[in-house]
Amino acid sequence: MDFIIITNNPRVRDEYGAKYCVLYQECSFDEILYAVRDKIHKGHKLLTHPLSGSVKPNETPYKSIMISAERGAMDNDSVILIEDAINMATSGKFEKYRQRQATLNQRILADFQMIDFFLITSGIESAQTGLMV
Amino acid sequence: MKTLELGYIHINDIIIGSESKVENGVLYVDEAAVKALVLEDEFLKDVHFDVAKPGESTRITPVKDVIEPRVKVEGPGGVFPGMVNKVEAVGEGKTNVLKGMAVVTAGKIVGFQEGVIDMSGPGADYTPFSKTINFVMVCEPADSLLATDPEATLPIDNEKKPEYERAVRMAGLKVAAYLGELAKNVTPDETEVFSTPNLKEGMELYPDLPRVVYVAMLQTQGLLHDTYVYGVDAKRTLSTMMWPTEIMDGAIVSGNCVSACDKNPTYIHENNPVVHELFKQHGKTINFVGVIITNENVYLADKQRSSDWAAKLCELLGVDGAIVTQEGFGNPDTDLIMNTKKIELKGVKTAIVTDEYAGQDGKSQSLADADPLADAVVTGGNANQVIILPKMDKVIGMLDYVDVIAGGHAGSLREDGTIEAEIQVITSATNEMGFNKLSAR
Amino acid sequence: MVKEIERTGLPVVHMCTVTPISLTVGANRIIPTIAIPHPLGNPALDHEEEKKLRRHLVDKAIHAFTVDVTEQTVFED
Amino acid sequence: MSFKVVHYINQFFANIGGEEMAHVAPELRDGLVGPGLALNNAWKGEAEIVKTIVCGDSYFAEHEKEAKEQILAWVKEINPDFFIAGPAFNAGRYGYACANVAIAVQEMGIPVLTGMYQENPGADYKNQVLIVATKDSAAGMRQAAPTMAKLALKIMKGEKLGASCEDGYMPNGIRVNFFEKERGAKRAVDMLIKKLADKPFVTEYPMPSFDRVEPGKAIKDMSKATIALCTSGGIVPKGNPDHIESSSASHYGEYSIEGVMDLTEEGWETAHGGYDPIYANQDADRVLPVDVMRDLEKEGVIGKLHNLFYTTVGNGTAVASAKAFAAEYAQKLVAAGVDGVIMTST
Repeated sequence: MDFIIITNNPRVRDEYGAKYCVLYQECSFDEILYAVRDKIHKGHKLLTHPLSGSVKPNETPYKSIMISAERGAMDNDSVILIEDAINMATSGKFEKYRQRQATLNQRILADFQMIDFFLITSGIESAQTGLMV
Repeated sequence: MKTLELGYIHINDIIIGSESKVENGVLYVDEAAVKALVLEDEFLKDVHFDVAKPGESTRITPVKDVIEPRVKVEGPGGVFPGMVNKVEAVGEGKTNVLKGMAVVTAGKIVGFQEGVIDMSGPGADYTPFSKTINFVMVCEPADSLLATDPEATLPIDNEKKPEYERAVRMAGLKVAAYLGELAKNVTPDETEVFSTPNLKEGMELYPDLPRVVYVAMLQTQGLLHDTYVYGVDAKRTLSTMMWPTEIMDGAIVSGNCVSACDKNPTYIHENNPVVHELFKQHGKTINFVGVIITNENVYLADKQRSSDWAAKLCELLGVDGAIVTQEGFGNPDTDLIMNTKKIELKGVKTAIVTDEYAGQDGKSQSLADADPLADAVVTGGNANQVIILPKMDKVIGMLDYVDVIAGGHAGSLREDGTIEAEIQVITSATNEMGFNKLSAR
Repeated sequence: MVKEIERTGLPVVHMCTVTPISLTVGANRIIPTIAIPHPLGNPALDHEEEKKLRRHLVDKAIHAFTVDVTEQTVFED
Repeated sequence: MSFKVVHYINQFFANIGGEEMAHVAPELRDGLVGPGLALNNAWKGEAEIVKTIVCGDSYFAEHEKEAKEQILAWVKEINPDFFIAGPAFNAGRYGYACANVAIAVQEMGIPVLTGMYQENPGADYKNQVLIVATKDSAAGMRQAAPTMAKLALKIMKGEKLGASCEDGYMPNGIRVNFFEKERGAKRAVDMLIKKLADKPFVTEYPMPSFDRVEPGKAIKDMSKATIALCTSGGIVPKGNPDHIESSSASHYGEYSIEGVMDLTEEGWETAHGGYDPIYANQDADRVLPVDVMRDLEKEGVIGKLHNLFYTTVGNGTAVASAKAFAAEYAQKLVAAGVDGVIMTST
């Protein structure tokens, strides 16, 4: 399955950037969800769950999401999943984390990058063994 | 017929000293011996042991896993198969259990590591592990795991955290198995027998009872979000079936360290409350057919496959009803709804267990996914509820990062030592296997 | 939102790209549309063609008003 | 000192009469009347009904504005610590009156409580005002009065509200934690056993509403019909004069298209943050088909295009906040004589 990773995680960019198609942008957690949503509207299919990981939205500033490289007719399931995720992430209940992000030190940031990195890695492993979705 | 007898040995006290034995309800632990066992692992440099008892002014944090010591007395295999014993199938014969106590692994794996167990005070009401006598072990990483860059702010090299997580996970299981072994020849205070007929026997024994299966969803998203079954990382498995008693012998162990309130520690797998409640009704109101385990991967095609398989197994077994439980927040909600919907569409009635993230004010939508077919839901409560945890006289582990644990927010560790946080920081507070009485409406 | 309007007794035709969402929000007369960023248009067409496409969709909506429905109905071509 | 309470009841419970006396206008009486006795007794002096307002159900239904004004004026003057209405059981208009009066009093900053049967139309307001669930007839007074009295006193004392099932109010969308008698696994097994036996069971978390509304009747003659346009695609006049937010909309827009034949790039745009706005900004007819509707109007296919349109933002599934707006502008559409609505979504 050919895929694109949309991420704001520098570790994913550094480790996978040369190997896979990685679209890195320096932005917020929410903005990654929006970027993925716009791609889905253009016909890309969502391949990993946008709320992967038990770390809450904006508790971690990092998010990597995998979408199909191929574009087809817009996938309704992908639209619904990304919209539900956006609703959840922007509902206000994780707002406290957003304010906290500025206070996170390098050590914590590196840990959040690592968690996100391993979550997307498990997605890559699945994508490489399953040819069709 | 698959039959397992659990022998409960009630533990009233734990004494750390120079000898290991279980005598008159007291567990004596030879500190040097347990330490040597833990330090067999090249990735661990040191370990500290402590005991926390119910009612004490003690806080344990950050908690990684909680494990109940058990030992096979009769029957094939050993506890935690594929992890500390051979992969041989377990779940029959006799198993002794050290009841009323738990092994708790604590220590920082990542900077935002979470999990609080208060042995007294308001927080104690929310965690089941305030009621057990806890043998706590805090593991220190070996020098080889430490960051070499003198500029680094990290105590552990980022690349080596997976090794450290594995080392701490294994240390907990090894110690639990070691302590369990001490009770191998002790006569239990109490015994309980669990028998599961095979499909044919069950149909013959209880022709008129509705047949019920338990679908246990396991957290399998990646590092710190993993679950192991007979030593296999469950994210690389298809949905499959088990005897309920295999779980009681530790066939499922937790490698999940994130989201303290709704992760399923190994202890809760061993004492899976749904399995126990189904056994109580087995042969009376229902015929408990067995357990389906399925995973919660991040890759959407995996979700589709796994939920298709869970529903297909229900169909193949021809069951009438299913209990579905999940583990975690967000991503697993999607698996939960997919499983429930697909199982219902096979004509099998479901009841499901979850928890909620409804915001501190309780007004937000609780789950990331929903479906009208999920019409029988049990909730473990709203994880966003705010709680004030008073200062404790003693802290086992470390407190410095309480600021950054989930649900805590900037300034959550106050100067007077109290913590203002959401109950999601408390180990197993909103457990999604229905271990607790906490609920919400 | 569709439901809140229809609750007053007014018939509502919902023109929506993601039909499953339309079904979820309880619309009773549903016309599937082109794409999320341009439900009633297609920027790839020239202006006249695009308006013709839009007219076709709105004609379907007008037709939907005249049909008595008893359950959620998706008006396909 | 005890808390001062004002009680609202209808003509029937004031012993004035049944349906034949439902026309009576609001009346203020000293002390308690009828069911107030049971409440007062339950409070054991900690709170007391100082005045009772009696109003006929038909009167309230037909003169809601005047009735409310009069009632609010009295309440303002009395300035009680608490306002309690009903219980209305299954009496539809009484329940409607109780809920609406209570909401109005609540807006004055006075805590309120009412009670009724769950299928009473007034129970539709359960998310706006605290409503105790009662039986469907006045025979349920014996249970209802102590539950209402207890909850009222709790609120008067400023105590924290328990979960709906603990305190007896209808679930109001606010999730409250509490400890059950049995653990979750047992509750799940018990629930499944009931479900398997086709016996009634109550879910602890009702899925967000998937309720359905009866389809509106077909329009016989489109050539005489007034059709209104509404959109969740956030189309607004250029410059977004009302500052409709791009997400989590806090208000809706109402704009005139009087004389507008086509939504041009110069005049209109989208305020929606939920999709790539470039196409809608180029030509807003792609979201709100004003140009085509005008053609249909000219050709006589439809009678008239309504001169106002309503716009909100928020993607298809974020219906919660948009719901209240839609309910509000739906009333305006009905009042304006609109016959049918086209809602477009992105």
